Amino acid sequence: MTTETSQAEKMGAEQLGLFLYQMMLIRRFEEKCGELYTKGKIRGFLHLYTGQEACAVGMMAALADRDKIVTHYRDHGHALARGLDPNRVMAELMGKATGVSGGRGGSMHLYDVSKGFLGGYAIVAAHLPLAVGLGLAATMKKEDSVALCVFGDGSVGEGEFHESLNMSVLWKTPTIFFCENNLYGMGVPFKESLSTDIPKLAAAYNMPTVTVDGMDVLAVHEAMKTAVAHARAGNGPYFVEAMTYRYRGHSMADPELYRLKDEVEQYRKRDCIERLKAAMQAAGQLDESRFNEMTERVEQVVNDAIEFGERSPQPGLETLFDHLTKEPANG
Amino acid sequence: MTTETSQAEKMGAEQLGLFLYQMMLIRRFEEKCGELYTKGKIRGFLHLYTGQEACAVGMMAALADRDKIVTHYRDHGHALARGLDPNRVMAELMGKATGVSGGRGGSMHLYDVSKGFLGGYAIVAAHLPLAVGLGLAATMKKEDSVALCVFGDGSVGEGEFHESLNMSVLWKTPTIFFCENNLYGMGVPFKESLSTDIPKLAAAYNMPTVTVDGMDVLAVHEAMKTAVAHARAGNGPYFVEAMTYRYRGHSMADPELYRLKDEVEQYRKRDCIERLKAAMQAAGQLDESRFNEMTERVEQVVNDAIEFGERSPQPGLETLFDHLTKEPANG
Amino acid sequence: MVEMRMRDALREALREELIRDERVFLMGEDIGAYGGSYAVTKGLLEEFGEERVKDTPIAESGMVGIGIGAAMAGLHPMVEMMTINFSFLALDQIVNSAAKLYHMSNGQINVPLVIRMASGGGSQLAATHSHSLEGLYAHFPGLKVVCPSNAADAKGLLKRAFRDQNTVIFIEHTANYALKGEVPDDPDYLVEFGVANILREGSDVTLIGYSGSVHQATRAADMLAQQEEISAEVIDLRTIRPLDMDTVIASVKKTNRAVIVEDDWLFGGFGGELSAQIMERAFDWLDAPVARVSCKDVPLPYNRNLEFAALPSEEDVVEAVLRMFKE
Amino acid sequence: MVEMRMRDALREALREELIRDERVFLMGEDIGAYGGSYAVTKGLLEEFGEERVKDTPIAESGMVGIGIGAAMAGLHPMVEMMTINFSFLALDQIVNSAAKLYHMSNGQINVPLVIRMASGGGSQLAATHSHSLEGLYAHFPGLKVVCPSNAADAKGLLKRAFRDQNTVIFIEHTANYALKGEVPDDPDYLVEFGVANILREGSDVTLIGYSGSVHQATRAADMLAQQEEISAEVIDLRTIRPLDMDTVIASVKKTNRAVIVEDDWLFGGFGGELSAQIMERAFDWLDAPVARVSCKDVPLPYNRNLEFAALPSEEDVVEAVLRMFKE
Ligand SMILES: Cc1ncc(C[n+]2csc(CCOP(=O)(O)OP(=O)(O)O)c2C)c(N)n1
Ligand SMILES: Cc1ncc(C[n+]2csc(CCOP(=O)(O)OP(=O)(O)O)c2C)c(N)n1
Ligand SMILES: [Mg+2]
Ligand SMILES: [Mg+2]
Repeated sequence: MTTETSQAEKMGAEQLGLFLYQMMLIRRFEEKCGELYTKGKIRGFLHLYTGQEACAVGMMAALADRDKIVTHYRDHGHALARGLDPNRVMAELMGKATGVSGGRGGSMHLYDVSKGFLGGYAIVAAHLPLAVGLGLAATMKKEDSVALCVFGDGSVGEGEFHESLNMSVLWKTPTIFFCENNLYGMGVPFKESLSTDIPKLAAAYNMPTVTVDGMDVLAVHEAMKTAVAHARAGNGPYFVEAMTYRYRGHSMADPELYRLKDEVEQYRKRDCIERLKAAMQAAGQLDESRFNEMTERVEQVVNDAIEFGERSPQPGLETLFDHLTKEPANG
Repeated sequence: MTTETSQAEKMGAEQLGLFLYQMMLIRRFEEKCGELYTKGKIRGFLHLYTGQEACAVGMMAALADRDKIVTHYRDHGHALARGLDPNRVMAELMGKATGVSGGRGGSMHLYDVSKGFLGGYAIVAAHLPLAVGLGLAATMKKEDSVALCVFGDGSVGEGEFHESLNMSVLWKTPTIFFCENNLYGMGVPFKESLSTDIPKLAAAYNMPTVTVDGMDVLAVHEAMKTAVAHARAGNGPYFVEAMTYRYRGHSMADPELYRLKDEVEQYRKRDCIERLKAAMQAAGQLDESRFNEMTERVEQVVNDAIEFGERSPQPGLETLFDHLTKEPANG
Repeated sequence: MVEMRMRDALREALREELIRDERVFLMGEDIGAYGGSYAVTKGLLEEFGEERVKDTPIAESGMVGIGIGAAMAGLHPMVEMMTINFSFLALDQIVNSAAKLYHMSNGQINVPLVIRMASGGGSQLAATHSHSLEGLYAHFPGLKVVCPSNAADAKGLLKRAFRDQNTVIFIEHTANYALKGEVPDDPDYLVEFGVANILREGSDVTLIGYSGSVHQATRAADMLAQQEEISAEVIDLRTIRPLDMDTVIASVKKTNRAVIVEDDWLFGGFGGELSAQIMERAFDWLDAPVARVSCKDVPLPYNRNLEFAALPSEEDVVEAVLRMFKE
Repeated sequence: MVEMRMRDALREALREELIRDERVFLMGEDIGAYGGSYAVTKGLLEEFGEERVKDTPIAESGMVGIGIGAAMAGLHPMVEMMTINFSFLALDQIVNSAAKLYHMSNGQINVPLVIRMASGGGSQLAATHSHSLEGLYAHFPGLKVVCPSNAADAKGLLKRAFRDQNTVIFIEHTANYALKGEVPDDPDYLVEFGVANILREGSDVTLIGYSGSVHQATRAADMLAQQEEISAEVIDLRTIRPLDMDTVIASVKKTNRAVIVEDDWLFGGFGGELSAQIMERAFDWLDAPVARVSCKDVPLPYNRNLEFAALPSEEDVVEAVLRMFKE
């Protein structure tokens, strides 16, 4: 913890408080989603993010407003850390008209273009080439924005991983490949689905690569700052592997036959929230009252979101055929 | 050449003579195919193998009869080196009923199951996973056969390259990935289509990898013997990159706008046939008369093949619906 | 006869085939320790071991290609595609390798492979995860396409698929997994391909479905009988390639009216083929144009109301039938 | 008006759009130094440079995905798929990303992307390289599918595709590339989507084609006029999604007979959709069931005789028409 403490001091209470708050918000938001799912208020596939909060919070803090993000279906944490309105995210999970995707996308497909949040993608690895294209466009348009692509360890097995990394390096696109390695793709340990280490493979494309503790928000943030600076400076893509762990099953349907409760407990001991909290307290940057404030604020925000979602209307049936294609043609 | 000479001595005139003969046969066969194409006797896409003969001859000599082979559409050389009947190969190119594929496959789709030659594949990289499956089956059936998969440098860009290498190493399949790196994928130099070196990438999957001079039949043969021994012993897949060059365009339709005639001339100076010939002569293993014999035999075999093809009947229209599905169901 | 869910009937079929034929083995994403995302393969890893129940990386194209290669070498693999939505990624292997090798090799190489995939909407999985693409696969010569609607057929057809010497696309509607039915326990119980099943006899109109849509058709037939005194014959195609058109035509020549029900999109869907063939073979018997009841022409939305508005319902079928009688 | 081949008309369209709109750029395998495998992009690298004419690795899925990403960011890419046979590998990106993003994002993200692909048989390229899959793409809501039959339409439709705000699948039959025709040189010349073209008027039967099959239909119309004194109306659909059914229905209500001609396989093909819609909308006007003339139900063989026996010919069309008049 000493490194975290010293880093904590460097960084200043302001930003650390924000990190802590965001991680707590995501944690609580996800716990509530789990409850709402069992109540049938959220349906379809639901993939919770608890345990991985440090990844989302650490990565998003390193981005600028003009940057673009694509992620996978386990996307609530990324959306909230990027600053999407929790009310509209919750409304989306409930399939309401006020949701960020108008109730059409659901948990796996959150979009908010105003925030550069270009979507959660439910086809594994399908968004990797999209992130290369977003980066390519930035270069061609002479913008200095970067494209962040978040995916899991299991996605590395797909052919598009290979095609995307190769073209990204070939064309020097400002793309950051952020792999959330939570050790499993559904129930398969990544060591059984990949013949090598992820960074070793990524490095083979001649891409700078780093592995960080994905349950240490400061470590994630540092790595992302380096990655973003590299890409923004026109040096091409950068690969970050964050070692993390999901506390819940793959989705709400997961019987979790493939892992031992004990393993989960081991990782909970390294919980990202507890660690930052301890580091801040050790550095004298967090007293009891401030922490309690945060807890209350989180509770408030999540409850408001649920209430907003509940109160919001269903999309009207007359909207079924909306947004099928964008018309008219221009020019 | 001295290494070749010394190797040549080791090997003995018998085998060397066979290598030289096979390379000469493929060279002549391909030259004739080019002529027949301009005469309209061969149609569709035709990809000639001239320049790369050392690869086919060197690799096939390292295989046993029980081994299986899948290759790409530039497959005449592999077929002839594996011992397919030149008459039936030529008949196939002419679309005749006597062809190895009954006239249905043409140049890109040669098959002879009796020789373990399971086809030329015209969808780039599509046969890589097939070779993993063939290897997997060998292991499951407790056979000690290996599966050879031949493909070009351009195929490395496809996602299936990645998926196949990964699963092959994961499951330790006796698969030999043989990449004929002739520097171009159609008109694109492989350095412009791959962000790294092929062996560097292959090695990243934790697969043993070697690069050899693909215009030196002895070097290719040596590398393949090692690869086959490795795979047959149950140690899993092996990757061979052979640096070679095609003298003709990608296909008969290629205007060759992307390379200079001069480059072709440079490579012709390293011609695989000339080099082996010189080495054998230096080692006193080839005299003028033996060489002339070979030349005549080659001429004879190729002319016979053409005559056989010309004489052979077209498949009857009543066969159009043959072999759509294999019936009946068993059991 | 034992009563079980379609999910369990499928598992029984896999078990029996694994026992019957040592060439059979299973590959797929999370079919092992996880038990299969729809629990069809649950327990098979424990019973048959890693050699014959293989978890794969997430790599659909490679996985199917490996299955093809193993089949070429004389094994009889089953590849579970998890869901049909991911099968786009393997389509080249299915169409260009599995379906064509036997023809292109002039009969030298056949590909005995079973590819199972879960299909269908209705679970609020949204646009990328709710496809019904039976018709897409049926378009390609060299393939066989099976889509059972109930537990007994599911078992008999899946066992039959492992007797076939070609690649069989075996499509399971997720809404059918939990449906219970009486299933024969005879290990030699097979359901032949290309034999449609007349689920109920009727005289006024023929309702044609497959996979999930058979159930909208059946419920519609009930409503028509009770509320409208219209007697509907219901046909479950069971396999759509090979397709048992004779049974359909015989029925339409009796009822003079036909409604096709399918979960897939209408435009360019398989219903068009059925409709066209009925016209081609029973034109003079038709009292009204053949009607098609299918998914509305939109990607399926997550919202429950919108999704159900898009999917074909028994009410839609009844409406289509009544329109025929009005005209 | 200038006379040119369809290949050159397509190149002209690309040139004009590259000049008109800086957001337009081209990506694809061998579209640069090689000049494009069908020479459509020849010279464009030299004229517009590597930034805007990009050779890609052989990676169809990645290439299309990159095009989608660039389109999401406000550019208007054209991805050349070389041939439709390789597009299976990119189908997931086309269907699950390009076609659905606008709907799933509730109108926030549209994907202005043009995907060009060469299609069709008849060149003895054998089973893996001879697909006609226009109908497969037309099945997916969110896409537009364009399939010109001549040089002028090719130019006007391709230019129109770059004005569209959605993903356009632009399919070019290889047999049409060398066809010459008068092409407007007006840089604002556009051909609207969803407007079929009546190539010749007729009174006895309506022949419907698209892409390559328009030419079998036209030649059949000549033969019918000369040998049988049958007056055939020939309709070129030009785009099949959107589909101009009104023009087709109006024609059939006049001729009372229809024959659909397509290069794709008949079973589960787009012809079924056309046939079904004609029945649904013109049932009482039909003197005979709508006929379909398509590719025989086999993978296309390399051998010339077999390939031509499999492909639909003008003779097949004439036969189908005569059968209608006999019955
Ligand atoms: C192409 C494709 N194949 C399979 C699936 C089913 N699936 C959904 S998530 C998942 C596991 C992905 O694991 P990983 O990438 O590690 O992400 P994680 O869920 O661990 O965050 C699978 C197999 C899918 N959605 N898309
Ligand atoms: C999936 C796919 N994409 C594109 C093509 C068109 N194509 C045929 S050969 C080829 C180049 C392959 O180059 P390489 O693998 O180096 O083999 P070489 O021709 O050099 O022997 C291409 C792009 C194809 N056949 N399949
Ligand atoms: Mg994971
Ligand atoms: Mg090459």
